[in-house]
Amino acid sequence: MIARARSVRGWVAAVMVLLPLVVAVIGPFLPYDAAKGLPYSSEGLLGTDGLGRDVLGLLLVGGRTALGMAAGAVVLAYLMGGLIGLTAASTRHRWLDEGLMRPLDVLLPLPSLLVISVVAVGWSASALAITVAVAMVNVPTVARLVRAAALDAASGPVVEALRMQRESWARIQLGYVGRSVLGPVAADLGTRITLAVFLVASVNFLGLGLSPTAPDWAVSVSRNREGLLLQPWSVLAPALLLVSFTLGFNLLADRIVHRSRRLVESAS
Amino acid sequence: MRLLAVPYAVQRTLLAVVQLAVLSVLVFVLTSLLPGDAAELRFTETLTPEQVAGLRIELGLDRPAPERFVHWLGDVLTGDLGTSLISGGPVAGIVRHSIGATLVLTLATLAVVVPLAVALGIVMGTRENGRIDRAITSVTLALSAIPDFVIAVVLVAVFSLKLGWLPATWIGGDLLSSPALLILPIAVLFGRTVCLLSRQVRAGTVAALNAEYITQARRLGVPRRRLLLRHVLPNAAVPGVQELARTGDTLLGGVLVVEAIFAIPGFATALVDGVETRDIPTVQGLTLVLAVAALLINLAADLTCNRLVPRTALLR
Amino acid sequence: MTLVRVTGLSATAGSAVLVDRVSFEVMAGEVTALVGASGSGKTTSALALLGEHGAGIRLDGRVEVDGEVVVDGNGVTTAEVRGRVVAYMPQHPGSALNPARRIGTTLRELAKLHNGDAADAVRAAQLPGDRATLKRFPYQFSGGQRQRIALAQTLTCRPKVLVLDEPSTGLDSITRLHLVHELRELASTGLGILLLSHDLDLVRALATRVVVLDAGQVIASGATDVLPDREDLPTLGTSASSTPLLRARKVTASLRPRGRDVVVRDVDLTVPAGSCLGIVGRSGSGKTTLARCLAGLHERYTGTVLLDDAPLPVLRKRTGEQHRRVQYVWQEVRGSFDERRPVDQQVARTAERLRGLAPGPAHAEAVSTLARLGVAAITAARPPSRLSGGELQRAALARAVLANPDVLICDEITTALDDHGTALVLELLAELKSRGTALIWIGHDLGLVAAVADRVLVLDAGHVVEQGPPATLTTAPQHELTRRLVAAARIGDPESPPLVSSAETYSRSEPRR
Amino acid sequence: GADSGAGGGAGSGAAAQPKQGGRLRAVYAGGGAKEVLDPHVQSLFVDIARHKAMYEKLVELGPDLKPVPRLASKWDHDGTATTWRFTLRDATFHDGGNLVAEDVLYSLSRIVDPAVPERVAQSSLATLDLKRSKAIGPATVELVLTAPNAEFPALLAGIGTQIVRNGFKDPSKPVGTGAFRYVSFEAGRSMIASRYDDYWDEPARIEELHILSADAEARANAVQGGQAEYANDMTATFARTAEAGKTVRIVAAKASTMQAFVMKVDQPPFDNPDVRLAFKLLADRQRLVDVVLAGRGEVGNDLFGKGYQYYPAGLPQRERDVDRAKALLAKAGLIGKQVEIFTADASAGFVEAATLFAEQVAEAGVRLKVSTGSPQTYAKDLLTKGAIGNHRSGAMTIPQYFTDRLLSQSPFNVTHWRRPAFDSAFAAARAVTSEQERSAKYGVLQKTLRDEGGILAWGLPDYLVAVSAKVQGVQAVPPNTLDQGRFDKVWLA
Ligand SMILES: Nc1ncnc2c1ncn2[C@@H]1O[C@H](COP(=O)(O)OP(=O)(O)OP(=O)(O)O)[C@@H](O)[C@H]1O
Ligand SMILES: Nc1ncnc2c1ncn2[C@@H]1O[C@H](COP(=O)(O)OP(=O)(O)OP(=O)(O)O)[C@@H](O)[C@H]1O
Ligand SMILES: [Mg+2]
Ligand SMILES: [Mg+2]
Ligand code: NI
Repeated sequence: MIARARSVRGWVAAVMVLLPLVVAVIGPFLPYDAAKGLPYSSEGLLGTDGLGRDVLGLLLVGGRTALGMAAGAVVLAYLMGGLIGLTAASTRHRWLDEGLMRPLDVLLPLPSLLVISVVAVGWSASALAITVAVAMVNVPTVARLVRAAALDAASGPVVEALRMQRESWARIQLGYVGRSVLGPVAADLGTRITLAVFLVASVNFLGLGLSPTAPDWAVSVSRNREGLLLQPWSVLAPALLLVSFTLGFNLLADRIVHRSRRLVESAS
Repeated sequence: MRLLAVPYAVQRTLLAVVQLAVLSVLVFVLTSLLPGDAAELRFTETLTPEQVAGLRIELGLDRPAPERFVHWLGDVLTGDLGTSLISGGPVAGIVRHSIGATLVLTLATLAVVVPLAVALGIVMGTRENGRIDRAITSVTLALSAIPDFVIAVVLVAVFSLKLGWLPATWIGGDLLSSPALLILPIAVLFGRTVCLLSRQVRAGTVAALNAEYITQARRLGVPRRRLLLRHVLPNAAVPGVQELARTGDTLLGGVLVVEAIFAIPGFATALVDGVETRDIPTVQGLTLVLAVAALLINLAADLTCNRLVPRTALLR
Repeated sequence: MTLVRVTGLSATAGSAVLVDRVSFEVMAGEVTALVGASGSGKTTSALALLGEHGAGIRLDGRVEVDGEVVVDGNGVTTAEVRGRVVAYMPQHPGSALNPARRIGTTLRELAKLHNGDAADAVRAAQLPGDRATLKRFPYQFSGGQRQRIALAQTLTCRPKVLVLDEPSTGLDSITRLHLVHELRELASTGLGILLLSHDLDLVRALATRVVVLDAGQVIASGATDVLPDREDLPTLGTSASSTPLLRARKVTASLRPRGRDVVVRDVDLTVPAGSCLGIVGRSGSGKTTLARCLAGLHERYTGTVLLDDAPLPVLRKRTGEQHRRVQYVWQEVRGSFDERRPVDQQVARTAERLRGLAPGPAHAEAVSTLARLGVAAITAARPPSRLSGGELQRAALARAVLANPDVLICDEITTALDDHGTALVLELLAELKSRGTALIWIGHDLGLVAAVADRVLVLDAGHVVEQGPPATLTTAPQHELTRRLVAAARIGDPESPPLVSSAETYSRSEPRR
Repeated sequence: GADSGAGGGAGSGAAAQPKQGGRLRAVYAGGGAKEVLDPHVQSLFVDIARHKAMYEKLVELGPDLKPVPRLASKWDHDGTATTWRFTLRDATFHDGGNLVAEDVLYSLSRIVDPAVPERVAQSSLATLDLKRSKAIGPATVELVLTAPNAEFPALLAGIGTQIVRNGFKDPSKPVGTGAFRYVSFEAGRSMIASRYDDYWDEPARIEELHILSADAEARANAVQGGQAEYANDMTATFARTAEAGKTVRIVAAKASTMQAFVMKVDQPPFDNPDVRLAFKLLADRQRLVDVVLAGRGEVGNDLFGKGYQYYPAGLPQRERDVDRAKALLAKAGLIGKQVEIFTADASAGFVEAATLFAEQVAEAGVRLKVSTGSPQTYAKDLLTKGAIGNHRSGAMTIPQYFTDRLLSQSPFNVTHWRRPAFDSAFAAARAVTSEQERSAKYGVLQKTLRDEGGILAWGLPDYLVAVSAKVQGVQAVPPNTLDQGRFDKVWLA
């Protein structure tokens, strides 16, 4: 019973993530002929938005930036933060560790909002700039997380034992340290991607981000919210896709963390 | 090891000072990179280019950036946050005016969230992987996964505009006479914070409950209630407190959206306004205050954790 | 007076029977010992006295404690006896102390709950009972003191029965001696003590009744004479040449950079090929640190280490051959295995990496070596978390042995083994030694060290205070510490050595910082 | 345009008798720290509303942007429009003092003080010769210009021309002659004022006036949620939503502002008049109005000021003609080329209009690439960046619009329309004292502009104000006119 409930929940979570993801990825290639009408009319399946554009047509092309910017930012943050964190953790030179981590400590209290609004205002409507800014804001936290996780593993006797066996550096780092970091990273990923989606969306919502006519989901929610009562789908449809993605992702991450914990527990 | 405590405090203070210094430079550079300056932005249909040029001299924007920065720094060191380029009033005044609403909002949110998150976390932790645990986890996760602006838009549409139960904005309202103003903003900020916090408390509770010392206390006949409140809670609270300190920044992001939607004249709004109007002294002043607050919060969190479980001091 | 009466106690987990119709009694004022190999059901039986059992375990039979029925045919009936009647001290008391609470707070809390007296308990546990001490947190105590605090906690409950689970593992002989005296004292006040241990010397020294468990069944019970006889351990034999293989000159090791916190000072040692050097000393005296310097794992040291008269650098600068020639077996074995890979694969990697064997033959050799040490192939194919401490300890040895090392450093590698396991280990080492491998054997069991080593080095606070052949050291110890170690080791003997002054109870053989 | 939406005004209030008392909260787009209490430094609507409640000008503008008397009960000039005499009304300041000629002279000198650049009316009153101006009596003041200007009264109705008390120094203690007296002010948040019982015109009906600042969404929520009774400058979407309910009424001033694309006449490809005309022909104005203005407005005819004094009403409406446009573009060799339109989210509908227009231009085979700039610097950037961009103008007199935007020296000449002949023709027209003759001359200039100029005025948005159902007496008039945002005439039913 419980096992079935669990797996049903797993499927629901997977579908919740996949639906927006699929829409975002293949939506732009679908030969959907978007109808044109008056603002907030009920023409078409989901009606039209404030510019008389077909809501369904917008959904199909608006996921790329909405999810792409967040995902890109997280990937970038992990590439940079992960590299810094791993290097700092695995180095034997204290100065390198300090030199890498201390500047990040300095950056931590910098309000992410300030950085992002400055970037958004300065490089108006550039998806790339906002992605990079969101990534930068996350780098210090990711670096600290990865360093802490890797430090536990890298300074433990397992690595010494592996060195005693003369395992190669790559095998130790990737095969053992990297894998040990994976657990905390997986746990962090769910929260981080949600935060990134929120951050990107908030920037767009506040009108600091993408062009107000961009089909982006968050922009749609923001721009059409005053038409919520006239054509609810123009707001709810993109909002639901966003929520579906973040919620599904969180449920999935939660499951993965749980499962790996159960594995460890049942093994012990 | 214990002897290290004093140098550690000194080290920390020094780090904080360096952090603040680097931050101010950074903020100054960042804001200087923005297109246009405070005078240029006033160029609308009512001011001519000559008037703008006059304004720029008046505001001191014709002087080189480093000179302006040094002047600002000098003022700050004497306890003066400078003068707003836009209103001409002291930045300290802007800080004072905008901090109240945000503070009230944040504290009120925390006052609701913290006890609830602790309670939920303990309930979940004591029933790890049980039906109640899964249910609460799912609900809080769901709440946290809905972007705050979506929650805000929907809540306002339903509770203010449709049902008319709650005020939709802070405009024309006054917190003292209508505390109901706080309900919707808190409801928006509530979801994510409660999820993050309760998760940490839950993890802490699970860890503590599985710890040998709790088993041992139980074996020695400590009753369940006492066990939870006196033995488990202090240990379980540690990750929560650290999370709380980290939440500050995320909360601020949420507060901005909330401030924008409910027209709350708060800190985040002032900050974004400052950026938009290129009011560098104001942005600098606000950031400085934020950074000091962030540092203090982190310090407080560390001290609290140290108070809760002294061992953590050794781990650093 | 009979305090505990256990009749036909069974514990089952699914279809597995962990404890099978066990019966025994605990009398007031006496020490009853539950002995048996690891996994024989000691802890499971003892926890039943508290009405406690592990997840998925079902209890059956009857347990009566001080007139109350704790377990009957329906399983656990009451948990009321916990603390008040029966107090249990777990195997590793250090982790049983709440890091968030001052020790005095917990002691007072327990005193209030059970009408006990904290001050009495503290005195009985031979701790200083002043306010300053009671205000300290657990991390502010040494390992030995923490053990006493845990004891004080259990005593504060004023129990009628005290259950002690493996109280002597990891203690050096002097500390162990103090424990014996404390427990005798407690029993004399009328307390019933149930002692779980595989340390037969300790049992001999304390117990009046003995119950021997094997695979969950009682195979013998009665006075101490039912205990199995001391197995004579195989000696390693002497095949030492006189040419020094490994030499250390003026090794001084510190914990922090730039020579701060020195823990090993000016140690000189020489190990000829085919010989065995024993290192003894109290807990925290620097044995492991010295060994790690030799293994190249500890890099903060000065002085020279020579292998075949050639300088032996720290591990990361060693050549492949040097890697192979010097191997180290960890004291903390569980931490030295990767949790995610099967143990046999991890063992086999040594042969692959250091001797260039193909994975197939390497694995075969790993399996056969483990089998020699008494670890079955199916056991070794599991991840480390599913092996018992003793099995893992032997796997760690196999991992090092697979390198065919010329120098093998063994850091307390038999602490989790019963006599049979120890014998298997020694057999393997004897063979290595006969092939010319030099051994460094670190241990606190003086008898064992004397049996295996050709030469013994006594370490105190990082200094070598005495060295010589084991026979000389045990019969005519020169240094005060050696004398005490030797004396304290004989607790199993009918007439125990006199107790040293209680002030020394707290003196730790740690280097002063 | 859409339906009439209860045009407001006393008429629509049916037989309802004006009631006394109550508090009215009016919400305007806020300016944060930029908001000022100094009537001569104002530039935001919220500032204007605030100052209008407390201060008054000599002259105001009527619904057709024609000057109407206010503190000056009448005026005339020497026949050349160089020396003007204004007769002052019998009004009292909030501190009890009577309005006299010295107050007027002091106010004007304060406005044109060159030491304070941000006094906004400085440039429009630049031709005022204060040295030669004087008080003729306590209630008559003579103002002398350096050049004749028949539009001078309208200039005195411009932004930032309020009359303050002689010797007025501290703007934080406002003393005016308006219907409300100052109580308190917090920049970016609120101003509170109370009824001035000795107001020379009929005293206000409401007791207390709150002028609050908030962005569009908060304004909408506030007026719908009952936290404000009056919300200024609302969106068409809001109007649509609100009209579905009963709590909020929309007061719409028809076609009272202008939305346009502006082409720089000195930059390729718009230096070619054919291209300018082609673009004008390509705009599907009705669709732009329907979508961008959500139908709340009228189509534009490439001219500013429809319905205002001097607007040449006889000109035919420009219609879409893609074929002709194509021919013109082909002649100019622009087919298949790309032109960049520079826009920003600086004003409602800018980016939307640019995006939509790009689609319409594409039909003729020209790619209009939308590039978005920073909203805050858009006003300035538009002067230098891009060959075509967005432009919006609020209500002002047509000559004022010319002065600001279409002369060689105009500070805000976004189309780079610089023709000396045009300048001098305008100067000459302005000096003509006969209104009819002047109007004819302005008409000629405007026709030139419509055919050759760079302004593609596609839409004339309605100016929308939302009031809660109980508010009566709100007039549907263009912004910057006397009856707009005038709270001494409204009452709460
Ligand atoms: N929760 C459990 N579920 C299933 N089997 C268990 C559980 N706990 C213990 N066992 C098994 O029960 C047997 C007895 O365990 P117990 O802990 O009583 O042994 P022990 O005699 O105390 O051994 P040691 O000397 O290692 O402490 C072991 O084989 C162990 O693997
Ligand atoms: N990582 C460390 N941090 C702090 N102190 C340490 C560390 N490692 C060792 N020590 C200290 O150094 C001293 C020597 O430790 P070492 O492990 O060499 O002792 P040992 O003789 O092996 O003791 P045992 O018999 O308990 O294994 C001890 O006082 C110990 O507390
Ligand atoms: Mg056991
Ligand atoms: Mg050791
Ligand atoms: Ni200064």
